[in-house]
This record gives sequence, structure tokens and C-alpha cells, in this order.
Amino acid sequence: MIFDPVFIRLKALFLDLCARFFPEWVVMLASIVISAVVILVMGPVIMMYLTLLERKLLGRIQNRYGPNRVGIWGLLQPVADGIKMFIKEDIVPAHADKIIHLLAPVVTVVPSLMVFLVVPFGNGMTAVNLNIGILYFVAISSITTIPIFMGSWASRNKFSVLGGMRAAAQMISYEAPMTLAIVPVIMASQTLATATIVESQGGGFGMNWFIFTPWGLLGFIIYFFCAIAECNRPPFDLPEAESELIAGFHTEYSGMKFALFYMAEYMNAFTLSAIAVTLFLGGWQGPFLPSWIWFFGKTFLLVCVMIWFRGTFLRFRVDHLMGFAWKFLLPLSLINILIAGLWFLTPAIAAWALTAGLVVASFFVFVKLNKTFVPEKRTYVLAD
Amino acid sequence: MVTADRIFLIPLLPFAAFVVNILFGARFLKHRAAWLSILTSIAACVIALPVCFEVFGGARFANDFAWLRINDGVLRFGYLVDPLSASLLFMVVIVGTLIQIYASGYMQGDPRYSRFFAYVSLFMSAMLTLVISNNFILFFMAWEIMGLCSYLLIGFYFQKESAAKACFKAFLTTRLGDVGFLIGVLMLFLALGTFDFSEINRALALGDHGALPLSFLATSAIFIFCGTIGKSAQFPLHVWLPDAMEGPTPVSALIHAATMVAAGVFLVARSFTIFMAVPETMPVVTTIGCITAFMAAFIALTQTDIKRILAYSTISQLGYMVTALGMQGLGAGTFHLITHAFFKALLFLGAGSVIHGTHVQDIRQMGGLFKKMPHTAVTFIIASLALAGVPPLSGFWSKDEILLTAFASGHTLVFWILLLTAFMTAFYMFRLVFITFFGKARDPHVHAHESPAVMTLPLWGLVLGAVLLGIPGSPLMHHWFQQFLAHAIHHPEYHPSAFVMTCSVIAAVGGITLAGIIYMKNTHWAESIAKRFRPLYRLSFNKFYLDEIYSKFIIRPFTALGEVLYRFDAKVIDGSVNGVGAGAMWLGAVKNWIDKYIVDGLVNFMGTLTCFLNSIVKRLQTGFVQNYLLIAFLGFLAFIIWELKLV
Amino acid sequence: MTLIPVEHVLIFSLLLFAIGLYGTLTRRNIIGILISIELMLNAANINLVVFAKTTSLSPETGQVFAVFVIAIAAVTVAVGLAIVLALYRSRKTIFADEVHLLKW
Amino acid sequence: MSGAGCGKEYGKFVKKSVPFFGWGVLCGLWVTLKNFITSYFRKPDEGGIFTVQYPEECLPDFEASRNFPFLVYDETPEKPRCVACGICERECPVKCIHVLMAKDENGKPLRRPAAFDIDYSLCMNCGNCEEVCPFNSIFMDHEHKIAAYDRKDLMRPMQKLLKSNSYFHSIRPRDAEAIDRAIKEAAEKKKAAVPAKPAPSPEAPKS
Amino acid sequence: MEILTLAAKIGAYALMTGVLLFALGVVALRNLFHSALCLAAALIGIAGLYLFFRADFLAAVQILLYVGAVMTVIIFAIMLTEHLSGKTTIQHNRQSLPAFLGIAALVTVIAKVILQTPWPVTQKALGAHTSVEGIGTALMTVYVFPFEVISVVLIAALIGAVIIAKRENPS
Repeated sequence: MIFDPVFIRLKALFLDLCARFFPEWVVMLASIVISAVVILVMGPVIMMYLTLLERKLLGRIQNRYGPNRVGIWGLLQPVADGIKMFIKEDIVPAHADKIIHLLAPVVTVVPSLMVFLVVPFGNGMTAVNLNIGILYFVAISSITTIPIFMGSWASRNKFSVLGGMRAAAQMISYEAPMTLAIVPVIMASQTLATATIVESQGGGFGMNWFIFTPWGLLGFIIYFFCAIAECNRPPFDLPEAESELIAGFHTEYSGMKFALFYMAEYMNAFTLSAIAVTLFLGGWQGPFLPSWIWFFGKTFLLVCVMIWFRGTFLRFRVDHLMGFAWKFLLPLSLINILIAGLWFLTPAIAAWALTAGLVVASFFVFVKLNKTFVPEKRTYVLAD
Repeated sequence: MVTADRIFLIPLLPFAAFVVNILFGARFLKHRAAWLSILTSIAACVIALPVCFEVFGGARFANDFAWLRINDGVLRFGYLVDPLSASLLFMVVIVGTLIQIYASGYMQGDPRYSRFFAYVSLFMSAMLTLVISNNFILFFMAWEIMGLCSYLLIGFYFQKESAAKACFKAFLTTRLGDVGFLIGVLMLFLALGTFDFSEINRALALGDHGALPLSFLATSAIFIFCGTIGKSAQFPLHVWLPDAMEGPTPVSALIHAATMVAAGVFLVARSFTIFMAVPETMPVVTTIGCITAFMAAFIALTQTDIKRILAYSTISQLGYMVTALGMQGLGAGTFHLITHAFFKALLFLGAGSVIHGTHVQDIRQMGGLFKKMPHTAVTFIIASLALAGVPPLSGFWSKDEILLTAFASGHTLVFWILLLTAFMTAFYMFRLVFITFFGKARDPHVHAHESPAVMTLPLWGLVLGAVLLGIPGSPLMHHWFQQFLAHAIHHPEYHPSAFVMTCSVIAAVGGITLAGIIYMKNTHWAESIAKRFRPLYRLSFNKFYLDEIYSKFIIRPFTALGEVLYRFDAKVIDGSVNGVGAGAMWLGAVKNWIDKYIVDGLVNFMGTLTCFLNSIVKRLQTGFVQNYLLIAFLGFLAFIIWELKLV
Repeated sequence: MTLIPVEHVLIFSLLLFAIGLYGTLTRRNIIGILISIELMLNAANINLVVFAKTTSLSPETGQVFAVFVIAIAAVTVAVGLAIVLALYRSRKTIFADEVHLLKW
Repeated sequence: MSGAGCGKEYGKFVKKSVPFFGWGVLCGLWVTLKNFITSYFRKPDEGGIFTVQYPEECLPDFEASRNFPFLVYDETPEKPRCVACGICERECPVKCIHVLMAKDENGKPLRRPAAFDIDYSLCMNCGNCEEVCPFNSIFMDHEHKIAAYDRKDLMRPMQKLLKSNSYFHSIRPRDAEAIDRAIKEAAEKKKAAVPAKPAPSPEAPKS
Repeated sequence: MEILTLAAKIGAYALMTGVLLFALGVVALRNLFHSALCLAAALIGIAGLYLFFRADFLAAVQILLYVGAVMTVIIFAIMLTEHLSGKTTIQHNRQSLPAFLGIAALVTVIAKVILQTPWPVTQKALGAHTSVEGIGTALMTVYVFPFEVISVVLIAALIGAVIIAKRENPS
């Protein structure tokens, strides 16, 4: 494949060029800067086109066209939106904590961008191949609650505070099953480094992807639900539930600050999908096409699924949301670790039968256990 | 290694019943709690009795395991079933089981039914452990658990203030003796370097007194005897036992008549070799026992509460046993211990049956119960005859054995005192019998009825023991029992003496006759004598002492003496036990309120002083956490600076 | 670690600890106290890591213990904040010097 | 349109049976997925996209829809049907119609308007003027793209308001024919009874 | 490479200074929310220092547990008790001066000790990344008992916290 390492070649070429004229440390710096710049540019661009993609897909699902006026197929729509955001008035509430109100959206974007560091975009295309890659990802993405808190608290608005609290509760709750759903993958690949995880899924015509094992499938489902909840997308968008909280934690934000929140959210959606692809869907593994095309293709497919979910499902109720995380996903993910352990301990055929049976059985057991809530039949006096 | 051994099960089964009853009894078992306790007791019986008979046949069981390792010393726990413990074991399992069966009827309907049986099971477990234990530490642990059970069971009706006070008193009083016991055991360990009975016996048999002088061993023996004084209610620590009658009657029968109080005597028997090694201690034991026996019998003459009479009788009989042991009469003492357990338990259960049937405890309100409660009355009278020492019942043989020991070993004074005591015993027992069961019903409000079969059957069971158990120790079987014990611990034996037997029979029959003369004819003498001597008996302002001979010749001095002794008991000794300077009070005559004032004043002064000091120091406690932390930190800082020698 | 002398890191953690201690001693708000305690724990953690790195111990040892400390810190915060909430609910205050009933 | 169909479809899935937990969720996903795919090839009335790309394409207006009023002339703009009676001016709730009757040199009214202005920025499309006009001369137009940068531009003078009868026919054919017929009948009746005063037909069908 | 080393050194010292400044913010700021945010910043800075010490795993754990979980919970509590952390209330108690003096003494003493001690520096461990496997192995072999104990403590604390914070009898 010629096109596979094309970006790597380009960078190496540039660095070679640098090395002829500058001392070594400049080359290193340049290497760092190039990766950083690529990520810094890629993040917002991806975000912009995700908004467009989302609007188009949602439109189609609702029998509409979606934006198609600005540019061909509406391709310039995000640019137009961005310009609109820039020129909008920046409103700060009178009693707001001004510094934190300003800091919150800025801080929001940082972890979202930092996560790109460990995403393996293609064969050899990981910005930094940290040996604690997945842990790094989990750690960094757990920071995102704090800027949300900052924004909601600094706004001095009860809707904001309520939204912030909901966001925090939700993110903490869903982080636990998400992390636990990752554990079997780490067990299988014996490493935390993202690139190595992808490599361990190679070969076998894609049948070595972790999603094609019982525990992988269950883990993927758990992870994916948690990912949707982590980036506050429907049906888990309680922190910004319009009908209850106006706009949740960013009620008091407008203009570019609002855009930053928005950007962080969409970049999170992208990175979470990308990590899902890395962990369960074989990352950049795939035949014929360049690895990065496979990677982006799979990632965008997952993003499309997220949008599809948004177009389909209703918003959760708060108690259902928490119950789903703590009473269903968390025990299921714990059981999943056990199942994965059994998978590695038993020979192949038996492992399939055993683990698949266990997955299905535990799924239904937890369904049964969670069905306890039966609301009492209510009679209203006025109705008589 | 612990070998799995059925004998370990004997105490563990009741303990299991205790655990189950205390945890689940109140909620799940309820009235079935009794069955659990009884079944475990019966199981313990089933295990223990064959063992006992094997020992009677000459076998001997011992087993132990390392419980605690301290440096190179090993403390081994285990059991030792030798003739002495086998005979006790035999007595405890049978009496305990029968009393529990009885209690399941007696306690029917009590709100804390299951807790009662939990306590009783715990007690059984401790008592059995004590009996078969092979060393002083295990013995002492069981001893203390029994003390706890006694406390819990005396205070079983803790809503009654008198019961609450009584359990408190019992616990504290026996505690005095227990501390002495512990000190004695530790001294013994210092002297001989072991707690194990067999090793102690072996060492002493070889004449090895350890590194320390013989007087040290003697002191330790006296201290061990303190345990007996406390637990077996010997003078001067006997005051708790009458009060302990506040507990449920089966408890009085089991703990405060048959088993626990006998444990003190058993302690002396267990450490008999120690006493034998230092014969100088023997007179102490004899004296204490003798005083106890006589004094308690004296007090019993004037009591009106049925259970208190029996309690004083118990004290008196325990005094008998201790006296016997003091005269090196191990066989006699132990023999009396076992026979006494049966007929005294029977007496208490009979008394319980009477109380159950009449709902009163005062014998002046009873009368003529013979026809209404035939089973109770017959068994009670048999037991009374046994206690009085009428041949051929068991009490006769064992008491005769003690008198024989006293007579033959040359303690003539002791012999006559004991004989007098035997006479008084017969008298007060039959006073009780005649007042309670004969004559006319005195209180029209009392409607007596016979107790249910679950209560009367154990009575008949105990009657068997009370009647037959004298035989093994009697001349009829050539003092089999004494010889049996002598296999284990050598002690002197004496040939039966016709003179002693005659004296004993005369004392018993005389007492009974005197009681019969006075109390079977009281009705028409009563009123006239009551009018004439009313001022003299103001202290006993009840209505039963109206007989002429009673008032002229016997009762008046007896009553006075009894009263004096009783007061001596109640005020002086109780006071000393309670730590209020009873000696000063006694020496300073009756004005005890002055003493109280001084002592209280001292206590109050100490309290005020403490309060005053406290009011200064309490400023430090601000209730403010960070302040504490700051102070702690500064202290730590000072420590660091000091430690690093920076200053 | 080759770059910075051990002494400097130790002084740094000492200062961090001192600041945390000052906060613990003087903050009125109980949550503030908890926060300051976290600072002290972190100072200790830094020392654990540094010592394990610079002595003959295996470098994992210090980190393992730092992980333990972090877990314990989480426990502290969870229980502490639960107490704070209960306190706030019952007494409407979370100032340490207003909760001083436990005296005399 | 397609929404009702979706509901029915969804109900069909759910009611049949619930084989396992999450079946309803999958049914919902299937419905939206099908909607998404069919949006590419189905026609609007079959469940495809029903959006009308407005500036480029419009839905045909309903015949009876009404927007802003205009004046009808028969042959030439010089001969409007309006006789400047002023009834519409009086009846207009927002007073957006201003009529000035034409007069000859000596001040005699000429039964035609000299000026007829309607302020579209005030008009609220109520259609009262059309209903009250006895001469069938004022009607509601379908024209709606009348945005302007200045409010003055919305002030329509008579020249801009006058539109031919054929235009009226083109937007509201049925009404126009009925009115033409009525006018013709009235003219014939007038011819038959020459002396009689020409009167408007009270039976003029107005919608 | 010299310049990179220098840069790293400067970076580390800057990080330390930053952490200390934020720590000062934690204890000095009157607004509790601000000091909590300062704490978060300080903790992230310390995680950076861990990275500098080549303790990647610990850095990630620091961020995951401290910043992600502990800080969130703290801020949650601050929000629930918010009106007490406003600017108007006095946020420091009366023992500031003695505390300050004592701590100054402590710092002096320990700093003296630190500077006087000849610190041994073994060369073998320096610069090497601590492997995650090594930590895992240590946790599961040598330190498995404390590890399990901590799990039990965590569970107990979790249940305890729930019970303490639970509202008494909602009816």
C-alpha cells in the first residue's frame, strides 16, 4: 500500500529537511509541533463536520434534507455557524464569577484535545504511543466533569447548577462501567498501549477483532452506552435537557464560549468512538484500503450510530439513568471481566459455548433483577 | 493435635445450645428454646454417663491440646476425668438435665423464656468444663463464666429492684473470693511452674515444693480457699446466697444449691493434694466450715421465706462439706456433696413447685398443702428426711461419714458442733415441712394446685437419687465410694462407729420430733403465748411462733441468737463486703449513720475536689477539632525538635 | 530524576505539606479541611515516589504505596463528605468551630 | 403523513411479542433506519422527504387562500371595476385602505377612484374588503413574496394594485367564473329592463 | 540535547512553583469553590511531576482518582452546602498565628534535616520507566494483603458513606 504511510512519510520528509539546517533539538521540537498542530487542527475540523453530519442524518431520519444551502450539500454550513458564533454577543451574567465563567469553556476543550494524543489513527500514526495509553484516556476523559462544574457554578443560575450536578453524577456513574468494560480488552491484549491493542487484533480476516467474542460484544455494548452517556448525548442528555433545564450547564453561555462547549462535546463523541474502534473493532486493521481510511471509516460509522440513537430514543428519566448505570451496566461489566477470564482459561470451542451462554444468562438475570420497580396503581380524587 | 474426642463434646453441646438460643431464640425458637437446651443436655448425659461408668470401673480419661505458646512455655487445655471429676460429672449432668426439664414447665409463659434457657445452657457448659478441666486456668475461666451466669440468672427478673440488687451483690461478693483464687493460682504457678492438676499432684507427691519455701505454698492454698469461701458461700462471704434466691427457682436449685456453689467444695477437693502438702492450712478450712455450718443452721431456724430457709440450709451443708475436707475427709466431703446435690435440688424444685402452685413464698401463708399437692409434698418430705439424716436415706450416710471423720480424727469439739447443727437441721426442715404441708390452710387467698407432670416427673427422678445414692458410700457397700476416690488421692479412712451413728440418728429424730411437737399443735397454744410474749418478739412480728415450749425454752434464745447472727450477717459482713468500713462500724457499735456520714463525706469531698480540679482542666477541651489538632501538631513538633537534639 | 537533586523535591514536598497543614489547622469550613488534607497526602505521595526512585528499593514499591494512599484518600473524602452532608442537614453549618458540642 | 405510518409500524412490532429485553429499542432503531434509507428514494406522499425546497419550488396555493388585496380591471387598467364607493375603506379594521374618488372639472363624482392606496405593512389579510365590496372589484391575492427594505415600499398605489381579470382567473378560476357569470346575468337583466337602475347582484357568490 | 534537558529542568521547577502557588490558593482563597479548583490544578500539576519522575501509571491514577473522582465529589459537596462558602463569611479561624508559627518551625527543622542529610542516589533505577506490569505484579504478589485490605476498606467506606449521608426516614 502506497497510501498507507503517506502521512508518516510526509512528516519524515519534513523532519529530514529540518535536520539539514537546524540542530537536533529543533527537529525534535518540530516533530512535536507538527503532531500537535495536526491534532489541534483536526479536532475542530472533525467537530465542525460532525455537526453537519449529525444534522444531515437527523434530517434524513426525520424525512428532511438537513442543511443544504451553504455551499454544495451544505458543506460550508459549519463555517457559517462558526462565523455566526464569533460575531455573536458574549453575554456574562451580572452575578457570575467572571474568571471561572471565562475559564470553563476553555478548560473544557483541553481534555477533549488531549485524548487525541493516544488515538491510533493508522498504522504507526499514534501521536504518542504511551505505554499507559488506555489508562491515560480514561484519566483524561474523567477530567471533563470539572469544567462543566466550573461553568455551571460560575453562571449563578439554578438551571446551570442543576445541569452541572446532573452532569457530574452521570459522568461519575458511567465512568465506572466504562472502565470496567475496557478491562477484558486489556486482559486479552496484555497491554495498555493503544497501538499494541490494535496490533493484537490483526489477522484472521477481521475475525480477531475483540467484538467477535462474547465478552467483546458485551463489553462493546456496555462501553458504547457509557460513551454516549459520557459525552452527554441523547438519550443520556440530561445535563442539558431542554425541556427541563433550558440548556443545562451552558444556559448562560453564548457566542464563542458556547461554541467551545459544543466543540468539546463533539470531539468527545469522536474520540470515544475512536477508542471504541481501537478497543473492539480492530482499530485501523482492514484489507485493501489505507489503514487511516479504515480507522476513520469505522469511527464515523460509530458516530453515525450515535446520531442514529439520537434520532430514535427518548431521553432517560434521572432515576432510570442512574439505575441503568449502577444496577445494570456495572454488575454486567463486572461479570464480563469474569467471563473474559473464563474465556482465556478454557479451550476454544468450550470457551465459546461457555462464555456465550454466560453472557446471555447474566444479561437476562440482570434484566430480571432490574424489573423490580412496578409503580402502584394511582387513583386521582379529581378523576372520580 | 486435638484428637476428635467425645468428651470434648460434653461441654460443647450445651454451649452450642447457648449460641443458638441467644442468637435466634427470641425471634425463631420461642418456646422451643427449652427443647434445644434439654436435648443438648440429654446428649451430654448420653455421652457423659458411659464415661462415668467406665471411670467407676477403673478407667481414666485425659486428653489435651496446646492452647497458648508463650516463649517456650505451653499452656495446654484439655480434660481430665478421674474418679473425682467423674463423680461430679455424673451428678451435674443428671441434676442439670432434670432441672432443665423442670424449668421448661416452671418458666412457661415467661417473656424471656429463650434467654433463660440460653443462660442455663451456658451455665451447664461452664459447669461441665469446670468439672472435667485439667488445669487451673481452664478451671478459673469456667468458674468465672459460672459467676457471670449466676449474675445473669439471679438478675433474671431485673425489673424487680431487689433482684437487680441481689445479682449485683452476688457478683461482687463472689468476686472477692475469685480474686483470692486467682492470686492463689498464680502463686501456685510461681511455686510449681504449672497449672496442670496431674502435674501438680505428681510434683507434690514427690515432695517437690518448687524453689520457693513451703509457707509460700501454704499462702497460695489459703488464697485458693478464698475462692471456695466466695463461691460456696462460706463465712464470712456467705451473705450473697440468701439474696440470690431472687432468681427463678430452677436457677436456685441448679446453681445456688446443687452445682455452682458445690464447685467451691470441688475446688478444695481438686486441690486437695496442695492442702495435704501443707497440713497447717487445714484448721483454717475446718474452722471456717464449722462456723458456717453452725451459723447458717441457726439463722435458718427463724426464717419464714421458704427459699431462704433452703438457702441457709445450703450454706450450712456446704459448711459441713468444707469441714469434712478440712479434716482430710475427702471422701466424706465429696460424698456429701453429691448426695446433697440431689436432695437439695429436690428440695428447691419442691419449693418451686409449691411457689408455682400457691404463688406465695412465705410459709406462714401456706399450710395443708399435702392433700392439694401430693407429689410435691411426698418428694419434699423424702428430701427433708434425707437432709435431716434419717436412715437409710442418702443424707444419713454422707452426714454420718462426716461426723465419723470428725469423731475419729479427734476433732471432738467439731464433732459436737456438727451434731448440734444436724439437730437444728432436722428441726428447721421439719418446721418447714409441718408448716407448709400439714395443718390447715392459713391464707384463704391462696389456692394451691398441683404442678404439671413436666415439673413433678423430675422430682421423682431426683427422689431416686436422694434415696439410693447413699448406698455406694455406706458400710453396706463397704465404703465403695471413699475407696474409689482414694484411688486418685490418698486420704485417711475410718471404720464406721456405732456411737456416731447413734448420735446422728438421735439428733435427726430428735429434731424432727421437736418440730412435730411444736408445729403440729400450734393452733391452741398460739394465741395465748402470742399475747403473753408479744413484746419480746416484736422483731418477728409474724404470726407463726406461738407455741409454748417454743417460746419458753427454745425459740426465745434461739430466736435472739438467730437474730443476732442474722444482724451480724446482714449489717456487719454485708457492709464490709460493700467496702464501707464494716469493721469500724462493728467496733463503733450501732451508730452506723455516723460512719456513713464520714465515709460519704469523704467520698463527696473527693467528688467535689475532682469537680473543682475538673473545672480548671476542662478549659483545655474546647470541643474544637482543629484546636486539638494544633496542640497535637505542636506536641509532635516539640518531640521532633527534642529527638533531633536541635535545642 | 537525574535532572533535579533529591533535596529540592523533598523541600518542595515539605512546603506542600506545610501549606496543607496550615489549611487543615486554620480553615473553618470542614470541606476546606478535607481539601487541605488532600494536599498533605499528595506531599507524602511525592516523597514515596521519590524515595523509591532514588534508593535501592524497586521503584514499584513507592508507587504501589502511593496508589494505596490515593485509595485511602478517596475513602477519606467519601466518608468525610458524607459526614459533612449529614452535619449540614442536622445543624445547618459546616464550620468546624461551630460544631463544638463534644466538650465538658 | 409518514409519522402516523411509523407509529402503526412500531405498534405492529411491539404488540406481536417481546422476545427479549431491548426488543422495543431495536424496533425503534429499525424504524428510524428504515426512515433514513427510504428518505433517499421514496416520494413525499409515500413516506419520503416531504420538504419543499421553498424558493426554488412551492406548493400550489389553495384557491381560497388569501394574502393581500388587489383591484380587478376588466379590459384595461384605465377601467377598474371599483367605483370608489369607500365601503372597503370604512370596513377595514386596520384602516390600511385609502380611497379618493375621481371628480370631473366641475366637481361631479366620476364613479371611479382617483387614488386607491393600500398599506401592505398594515394590512392583516382579513379579507373584509373583499366581502363587503358590492362591485366585485377588490379580491385577495396569492402573491406573498412582497418583502421590501423600506416600509414605504409596502405602500401600494393603485397602479400596482390593479390586475387584470384574467390574472384573477388564473389564481382563483372558480370564483372568477362565478363572478363573471353573475356580472353577465346582471347586465342581461339590466338590458331586459332598460329603465331599471343597474344594480349589483346580491347573489354574487363570495367565498 | 543539552537544551532539551535544560528545558525539562526549567519545566519541572516551573511545575513545582505552580503547584505551590495553587496550593497556597487552596488554603488562602476565601471562596471555597475557587480553592477546590486550585486543588484540582495543583493535583494535575503533581500528576505532571509524576510524569517527570517517570511514574506514568501513578500520574494516570492521580488524575483518574483525584481529579476525576475525588474532586468531583468535593465540588458536589461544596455545591450542596454552597451558601456557606461565599465571600462574606470568615473562612479562617482564630488560630492562624500559632499555626503559622508552628509550621514555620516545622519547615525550618525539616528543611535543615533534609539539607544536612547526604542522600544516596542509586543509578540503576534512574530514568527507567516504571513498568505497569511491575506495579501489577507487586500489587498481586508482595502487597496483595494490603491490596485486599484496601478493597475491604473501600467497600466499608462506601457503605458507611451511603448510610451516613442517607436521609433519615423519608416519611
